[in-house]
Amino acid sequence: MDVLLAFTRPSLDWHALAPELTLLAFGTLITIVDIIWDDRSKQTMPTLAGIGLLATLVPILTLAVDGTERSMFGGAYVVDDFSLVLKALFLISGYIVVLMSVDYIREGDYYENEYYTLMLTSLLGMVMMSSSRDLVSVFVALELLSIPAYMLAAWRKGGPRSNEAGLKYYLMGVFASAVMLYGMSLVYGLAGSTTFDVIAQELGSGSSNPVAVLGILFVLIGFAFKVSAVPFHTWAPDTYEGAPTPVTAFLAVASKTAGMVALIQLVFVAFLVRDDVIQPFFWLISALTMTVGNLIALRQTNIVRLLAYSGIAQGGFMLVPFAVAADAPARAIEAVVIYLAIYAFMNLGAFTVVLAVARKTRSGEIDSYSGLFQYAPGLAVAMTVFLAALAGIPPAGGWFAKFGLFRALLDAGGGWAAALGVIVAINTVIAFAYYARVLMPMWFQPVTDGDERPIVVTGALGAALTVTLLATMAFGVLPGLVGHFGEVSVLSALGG
Amino acid sequence: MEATGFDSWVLSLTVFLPLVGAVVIMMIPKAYEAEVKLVALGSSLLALIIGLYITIQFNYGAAGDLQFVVDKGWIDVINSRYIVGLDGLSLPLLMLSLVTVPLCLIYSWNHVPEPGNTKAFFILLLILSTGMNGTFVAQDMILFFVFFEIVLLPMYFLIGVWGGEDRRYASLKFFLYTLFGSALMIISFLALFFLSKDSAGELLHTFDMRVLTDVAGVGIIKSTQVWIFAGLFMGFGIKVPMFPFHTWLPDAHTQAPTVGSVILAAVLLKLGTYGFVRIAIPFLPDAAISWAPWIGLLAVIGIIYGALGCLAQSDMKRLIAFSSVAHMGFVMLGIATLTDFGINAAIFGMVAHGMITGMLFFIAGSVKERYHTLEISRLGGLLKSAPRMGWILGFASMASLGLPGLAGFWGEFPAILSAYNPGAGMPEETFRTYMVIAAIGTVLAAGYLLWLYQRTAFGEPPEEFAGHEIADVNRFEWIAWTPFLVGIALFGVWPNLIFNVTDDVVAGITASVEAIAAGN
Amino acid sequence: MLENAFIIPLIPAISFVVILFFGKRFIGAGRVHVVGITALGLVWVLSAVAAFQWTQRVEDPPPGAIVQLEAHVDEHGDQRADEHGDDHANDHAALSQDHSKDGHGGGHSSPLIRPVISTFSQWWSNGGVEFAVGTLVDGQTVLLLIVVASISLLVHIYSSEYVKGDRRYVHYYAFLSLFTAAMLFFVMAQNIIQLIVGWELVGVCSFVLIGHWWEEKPNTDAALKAFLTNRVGDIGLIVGMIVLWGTFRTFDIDAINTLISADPAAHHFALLVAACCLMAAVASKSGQFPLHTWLPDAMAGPTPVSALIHAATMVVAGVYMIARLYPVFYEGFSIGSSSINLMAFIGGFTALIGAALAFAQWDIKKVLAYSTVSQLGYMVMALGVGAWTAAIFHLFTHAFFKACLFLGAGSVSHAAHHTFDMRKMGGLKKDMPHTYRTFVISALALAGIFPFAGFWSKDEILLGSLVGQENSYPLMLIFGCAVALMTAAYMTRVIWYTFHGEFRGEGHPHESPKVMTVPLWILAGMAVVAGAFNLPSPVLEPFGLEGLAHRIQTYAEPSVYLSGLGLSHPDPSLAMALVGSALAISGILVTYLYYWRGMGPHGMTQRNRYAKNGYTFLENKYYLDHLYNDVVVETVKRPIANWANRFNQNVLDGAVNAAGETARDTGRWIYKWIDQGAIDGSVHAAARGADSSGEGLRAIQSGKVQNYGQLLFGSAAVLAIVFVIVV
Amino acid sequence: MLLNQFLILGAFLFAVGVYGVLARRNGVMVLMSIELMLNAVNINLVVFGVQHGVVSGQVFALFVIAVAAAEVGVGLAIVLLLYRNRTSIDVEDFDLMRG
Repeated sequence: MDVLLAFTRPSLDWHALAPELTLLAFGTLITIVDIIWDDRSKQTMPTLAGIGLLATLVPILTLAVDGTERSMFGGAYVVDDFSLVLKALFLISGYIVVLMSVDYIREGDYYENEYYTLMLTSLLGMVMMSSSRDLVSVFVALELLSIPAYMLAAWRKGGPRSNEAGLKYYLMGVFASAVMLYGMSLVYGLAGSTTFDVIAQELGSGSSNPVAVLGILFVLIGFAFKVSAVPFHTWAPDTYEGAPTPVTAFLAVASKTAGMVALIQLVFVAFLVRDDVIQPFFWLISALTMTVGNLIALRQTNIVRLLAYSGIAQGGFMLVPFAVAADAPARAIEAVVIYLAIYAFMNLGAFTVVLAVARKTRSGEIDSYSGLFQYAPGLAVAMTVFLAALAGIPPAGGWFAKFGLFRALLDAGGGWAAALGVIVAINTVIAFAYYARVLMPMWFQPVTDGDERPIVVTGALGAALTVTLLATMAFGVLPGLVGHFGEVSVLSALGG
Repeated sequence: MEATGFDSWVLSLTVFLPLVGAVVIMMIPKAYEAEVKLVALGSSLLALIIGLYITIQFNYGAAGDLQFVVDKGWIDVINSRYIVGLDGLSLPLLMLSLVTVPLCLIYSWNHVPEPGNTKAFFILLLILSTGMNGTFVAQDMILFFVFFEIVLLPMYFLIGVWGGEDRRYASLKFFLYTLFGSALMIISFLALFFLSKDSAGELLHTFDMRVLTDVAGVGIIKSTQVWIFAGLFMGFGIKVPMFPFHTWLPDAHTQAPTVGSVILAAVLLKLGTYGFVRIAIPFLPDAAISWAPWIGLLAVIGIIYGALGCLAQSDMKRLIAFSSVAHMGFVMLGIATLTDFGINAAIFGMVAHGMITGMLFFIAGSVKERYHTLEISRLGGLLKSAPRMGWILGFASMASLGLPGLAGFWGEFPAILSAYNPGAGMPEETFRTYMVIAAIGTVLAAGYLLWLYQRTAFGEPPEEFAGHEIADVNRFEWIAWTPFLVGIALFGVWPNLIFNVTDDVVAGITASVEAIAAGN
Repeated sequence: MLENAFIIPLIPAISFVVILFFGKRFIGAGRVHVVGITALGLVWVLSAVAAFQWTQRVEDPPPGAIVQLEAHVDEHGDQRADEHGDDHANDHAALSQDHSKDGHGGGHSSPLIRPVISTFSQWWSNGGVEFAVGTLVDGQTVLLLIVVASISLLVHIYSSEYVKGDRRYVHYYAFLSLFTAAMLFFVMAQNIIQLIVGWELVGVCSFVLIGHWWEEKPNTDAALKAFLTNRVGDIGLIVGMIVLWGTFRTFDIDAINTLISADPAAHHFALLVAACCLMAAVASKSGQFPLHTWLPDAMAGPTPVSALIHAATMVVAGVYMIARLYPVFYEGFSIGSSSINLMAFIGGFTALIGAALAFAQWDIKKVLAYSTVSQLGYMVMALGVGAWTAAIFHLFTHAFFKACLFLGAGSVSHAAHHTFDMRKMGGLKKDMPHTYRTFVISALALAGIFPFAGFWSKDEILLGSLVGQENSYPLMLIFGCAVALMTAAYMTRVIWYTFHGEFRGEGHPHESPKVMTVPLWILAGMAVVAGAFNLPSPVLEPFGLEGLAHRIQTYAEPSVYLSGLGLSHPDPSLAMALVGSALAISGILVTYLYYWRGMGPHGMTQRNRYAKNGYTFLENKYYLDHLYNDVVVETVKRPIANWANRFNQNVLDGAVNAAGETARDTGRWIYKWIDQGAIDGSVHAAARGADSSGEGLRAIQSGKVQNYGQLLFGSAAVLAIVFVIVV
Repeated sequence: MLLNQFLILGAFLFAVGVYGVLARRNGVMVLMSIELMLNAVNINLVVFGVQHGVVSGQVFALFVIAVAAAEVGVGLAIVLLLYRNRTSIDVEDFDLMRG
C-alpha cells in the first residue's frame, strides 16, 4: 500500500506550459474585467480576447525557436513541433473566429462577455489536446474543449433553434464520450497504463485480443463523432444550422481540427501496431463520410447547412490518410496536417462571406445569393475562391490538400488505396456540383429582389476576409509554405 | 541547358503577363472601360510580341530539345519544381494560344455579349490565356496540372455568365466532365512519381517531365503502366474530347459566347491532345503500345460519329461543334499510330483545326449577331446579303473539309496515311481498316460542310430578313479574322513551317516507343 | 522551259489573285477578262515553247536524256531504290537492248527519253519522309499543256461575250483562271501528292463554277452533287495513293513508274488494290459508270465552263491520271495478259450507256454531256485494252471537237433566248451559218468520219481493242463498234433538231458576234486537222512523209516506263478503218432516213392514230415506212435508250441521292438515340442517381436526437461485432 | 479476484444506460442514464487499476466523476433553457431542424 501513497511532485517546465497559462490568464482576465465593469467593458472584450490569442502565439514562437522537445508527467504531456504547429493553427483560427464574431455578437441582443470567455476556454482545451499523449489528458482536454462548445451552440438563449442545437450537440457529445470512455477503460485494462507509449508497447506485445479491438474501436468512434464522421455525423447539420454562425464556423473548423489532432495522436502513437483494425476502419469511415456528406449536400438549399454537409465531406477527405496510416505513416500525417491547415482558412473564409452577405440579406437561403456578382463583386469573387479551394481547383489552396491525400494513398500503393483514391476523385466531382449550386446564382442570375445596394463589409469582417483570402491563395500558389509545417509535424509526431 | 539573362525570363513573361494585366484591370474601376480594354489588349499583345521574339530566337536546329529552360524551386516538400521550357512541340501551340487571345479581345472590343461587363469578361480571358500558355511550356507535372486546371474556372464563367439559353447546364457539364478527368489524371501523375525508376532501378521520386521522358517508364511493370495510362487517358481524352466522352463539347460550344467557343476550339481542346503527345506516350510507351489500337478505334468512331452528328444538326454552331469531334478524331488517329509521321500530322492537325474551327466559330458568332438565330433552316443567301462574310465562310468550310492547299489537308491526309503503317508492334490490318474508315470520314465532312454552306450562303436571303440590312464584315472582325485566314492559307501552301519544327521532338518520342517495341 | 515549267501554272494563279482582289477596284468589273486572256495567251505561248523543246529533246536527245534511271532514282532519295539499285542497272541495260532490237518494228520508234524532272524547295519533311514539290515534264505533259492552254484561251475569249454583264463577271474570270492554274499544276505534277492537290483544286473550281448562279437551288444542288460524287471517288484516290506510298515508300511518280516497269511481277496484289481504288477516283472525276451521274447535272454551269471543264479538260483528269500512272494499272489489272479487265469493261460499258442515254435527251447540253461520258468511256476502255497512245490521241482530238460542240451549243442558246431545249430550236441553219458549219464539222469529227480528227483516234482505239496485247479484247471491240454507230446516230439527231426543220422557239435568232464565232472556227479547224498528229505511216507513205507518222506516239508516249511493261503497238489495219467508218456512216444514214426522209410518215403516223383504217390500205407505202421507221428505229431507240435513261435517273441517280439522305437519317438517328439517348442519357442518369440518393439519405436526418443516438450506438455495436469477428 | 464479474457488472450498467438514453423521452431521465454509463466506465477503470496494481485507474475514475459533474451541470442548464422556451423537456419534441 505504501507504494501507492508515495507521491513526488513532478517537475514543471514553465516555458512549455507558457501558452496554456497565457491563454488561461486572459480567460480569467476577461471574466474579472467583466465582473468589475460589466457593461462598460463591452467594447474592450473582443479586443482583449484577440490580444490574448495573439499573445499566446508569442511563447509558441519562442518554443518553436528553442526547438527542443519537452515531455512532462511521464510523457503524458509533450510539447514538440507537431503540437506547436497545431497550437498555432488553433489560435489563428480562433483569432479569425473572434474577428468574425465581433459585429455579430455586438449586434445580437444577448449579454456578450462570457461568449469570449467560453471561446478562450474551449481553445485552451484544444491547445492542450495537441500536447496530450495520455488517455487521461486527452479525455480532459476533450471535455474542456467540448463543454464550452455546448454552451456556445446554445448561445442564443431565447432562440429555440439555438437551444435545440445545443441540446443535440450536448447529448450526442456525451453519448460519444461515454462510448469513448468505455473504450478507454478497456484499453487501459489491457495496457495497465494510460500513456500512449506504454499502450503501444502492450498492444504490440499482446496477441490479437478482441477486448483490444473493442477498446480501440470505441475510442476511435468517440473521436469520429467529434470530426462528424458518418455515421456519427448526425448532430453536425442541425447544430451548425441552429448555432450562431460564428460558433458554427468555430465548431466546423477548430473543434473538428481538435478531433483530428486527437485521432492523429491516438492512431499514430498508440494504436499504430493494430493496423489490422485502424486501416479498414478508416477506409470504411472515410469512404462513407465523403460520399454521404456530398450526396446529402447536393440537396441542401440553406447555405449554412450546405457548408455543414460540405464540412462533413471534407472531414471524410481528411480521414482518408488514416486508411493508410501504417503503410505510409509520414505521408499520412503530413497529408492530414496540411489538409487541416488549408481547410481552416478556406472554410473560415467561406463562413466569413456567409456572415457578410447575411448582414444584408438576413437569409441563409442559397437563392438569396442571386446576382451577388452584380452588387458585391468583391464578395462574389472571394466566395468563388473559397469554394474553388474547397472543391480543390488550382490555383486556390485546396488542390494541394487533395493532392496530399492522393500522395499518401499512392505512396502506400496497393489496390485498396487506389480504390479509395478513385472514390476521392469521384467525390471531388460531386462536391463541385453543389459548390456550383452556390456559384450559379451568384454569377449567372439577376438579383431576385431588385435591391442592388452594395454590401457594407465591417472592418473586422474585412480583416478576416483578407487574412483567409490571402492565405488560401498563397497556399495554392506556393504550397511550400504549408507543406513545410506538414513536414516538421510528421517527424516529431512519429518520434514522440 | 538552362537559359540565361533575358532568355530565362521570356517564357515566364509570356505566361504571366496576361495575369498581370488581369490584376491591373481589377484595380481599374469599372467606369474606365477604355482603359480596361487597352490594358487587356496591351498585356496580351506584349505577351504575343515576346512570343514572336521566342520564335525568332528559337534554335530550329535543335528543335528537339527544350530551350529557354528555367528550373527553379517551387514546392520542395513534394519535390516539385518550377520548370518551364519550350521545344518544337510546344512552340506552335504556344504561338496559337498567344495569337488567339488578342484576336478574341479585339473581336469582342465593342460588343461584349450579354450581360455586358467588359471588365470581368476581359479579366477572365486573360486568366484563361495564362493557364493555356502555361500548360504548353510547363515541364513539371504538378506545374502542368496547375495550369491545366487554371483554365477551368474562367471558361466555366465565360460559358455560364455570357452564354446562351441553356448556359448553366452546359457550363456545369463542361466543368464536371473535365474535373473528373483531371482528378484521375493527378492520381496517375502521382503513380508515376512514386513508381518511376531510373535505369539503375533507383526510385526517382520526381515530377520533372524531362527526366520521366528519358526513363520512358522502364521499371514500371506493364500491367501497372496500363492502369496509369488509363488515368492519363481519362484526363486527356475527356479534354480532347474523344468518343464517348464528347457529350460536353456540343453543349459547351453551343452555349458559350463566340470568343468562348473560339478559345475552346482553338486552344482548350489541344490541351488534351498535347497531353497525349507530351506526357502519356513518352512516359509510358509500353502502355501506349497496348492502348494505341483502342485509341485508334475510338478515334475513327469519333470521325464517323462526329460527322453523322453534324448531319443531324439544325443549329449552325452545334454543327461546327460536332465537326470538332470528327476533326479531333483525325488528330487522335494520327497519335494512335505512334509513328512520327502520324504524330507530326496530329500536331499539324491541332494547329490547323485551331485556326479553321476558330474561324468558323467567329463567323457563326457574327451570323448570330446579325440574324439573331443560327437555325440553318432560317438562314440563307449570306453570299447575297453579306458577300464577304459568305466568301470567308466558304473559305473556312473548304479548309475544314480538308481541301489541299489549305491547312486542313495537312492534318488530315498524313494522319490517314500514317495509319497505313502503324508503329512497331501494332496490328497493321486493324489500322488499315481505320485508314479506310477515316477516308470515308472525309467524304462525310465534305457532305455536312457543303450542306451547311448551301443552306446558309447560297440561294436568296429568306424574306423574314428581307427588311433589315445585314452588315458585312466590319473593321474589328477584319482585324480579328485576317491572321487566321492568312495562317490557314500560309500553312496550307507551306506545311513545312510546322512540320520541320515538330519533327525532331516527335522523332525523339517515337524512338523511345520503337525501342520498347523492339524490347518486347 | 521544260525545267521551269512551274512558271506556266503560276501565271494563271497570279491572274486569279489579281482578278479576285484587284479586279473590281483597279481594273473595272467589265474589263477583267483582259487580264485573264493575256495570262492565258502567255500560258499558251509558253506551252507551245515547251512542246517544241520537248520535240527537240526527242529528236536529238541531249546527253543524259537517254535513261540512266538508277542514277536519277537515287537522287530522289528513295530507300527502296537503293536496295534495288543494281537490278535497275541490269534491266535498263536489258531495256535499251531490246528497244534497239525492235526499235524500228511495230511502229515503236521512240527512244527512251527520260522526262525532265525539276524539284524545288522541300515542301515538307515528316518523320524522315522528305518531300519535294516539283514538275515532271514529258511528252504526255506537254500534250496536255497544249490542250488545256488552247481550249482555256479560246474559252476565255468566247466568254468575254457570252457572260458579258453577268452578276459575277469578276468571280467568273477569277475562277476560270484558278481552274486553269490548278489543271496545269495537276498535269505537271511530279508526285502523287501534287496529283491529289491538283485533283481536289480542279474539283473545287468546278464546284464554284457549276454553282456560279447560286441563287437558283438546282444549280447549287448540281454543284454539291458534283463535289460530293467526286469526294466519294476521292476515298479511292486517297487510299489508292496511300497504298502506292506504302508499297514503294515514295510519292515520286517517276520513281513509282520506274520501279514497276523495272520489276513488273512484284507486288501484283498491292498494285491491284491501288488500281481498283484509283479506278473509283477515275470513275468519279471522269464520269465513268456508275459515278457519272453528276456530269449531266453539271451542265447547270455556264456553257463555256461546261466546254472547258466538263468536256475538254477537267473530266479527262481521270484518264490523264491512268496514263500518268499507267504501269500501276497495267500491272494491277494485268492488262497485258488478260482479255477483259475492270478498267476496260467500265470504260466500254460507260461508253455504251452514255451513248444510249444521249438519245433520250432533249437538252442539247445534256446530249453533249452524255456524249462526253461516252467518249471518256472510250478513252478509259482504250487504256484498259493497252492502247495507251490511242487513248491519249483520242483525248487530244476529243478536247477540240467536243469543246467546239459545247461552244456551238452555247452560241445557239445565245441566239435562242438562253434555252437549251432542242424542241425550242430548229431551222437555225440559215440564221447562224458559222455556228452551223462549225457544229457539223465537229459532229462529223465526233462521229468519226474520214478524214476528220475523230476518225483517226477512234480507229486506233478500235484497232487497239481488236489486237489487244497478248490477247485481244473482243467484248471491247463490240462495245466500241456499237458506240461508233450510236455516236454518229445521236449527233445526227442533234443536228436535225437544232438546225433543220422550222424554228420552234420564239424571237428572231441571230448569229453570234465574231468574238464567239472565231474560237468556234479555230476549234473546228483543229477538229479537222488534229488527226494529222498521229497518222499511221501507211497513210503517209504515198506522200513520202513516213517521218511524220505516229508523232503523238513518238513524242507523247512515256516509253521510258511503258517499254518495261512490254507494251506493244498494233500495226495499222485498213480493214478496221473501213469497218469503223462504215459503222459511223450507217449510223448517220439510219438517222438521216428517220428524220429527213421520214418526215411525211411522221405526219402520217399521227393521222393514222386519229383515223386508223382510212388510209392504211391506200397509203401502204407509208404503212411500210411506218413499219420501217417505228419498228426498226423505234426498237433501237425507244426501249433501249429509255430503259437506260430510266435506269440512270431512277437507279443510279436515286442511289446517289439515297446515299445522301441515308447518311443524314443515320446521323439523326444516332444523334437522337445514341448520343443524346445512350451516352448523354447515362451521364444524366448518374447525376439523377446522385441527387435522389442524396434525397434518400436525408431521411437519416430525422431531427430526433434519440434516432441519432440509436444510429450512433447501433453503428458502434455493428462495427464492434464485425471487427471482433473479422479481425 | 472477481475481475470478470465486475466487468460484466460494468457492461450491464452501460447497457442499461444506453437503453435509458434511447428509450426515456424525459430529458432529466436521459441525463441520469448518462450518469449510469459513466459510472459503468468508472467501475471498469477501478477494477482494472486494482488488477494491474496501479493507482492510475482510480485517478482516471476521479477525473471522470469530476467531468461528469460538470457535464451534467451543463446538461441540466440546457434542459432548463428548453423548458423555458418550449415548456417541454421531451427530447422527441425538438426537431425544428432536420433533413
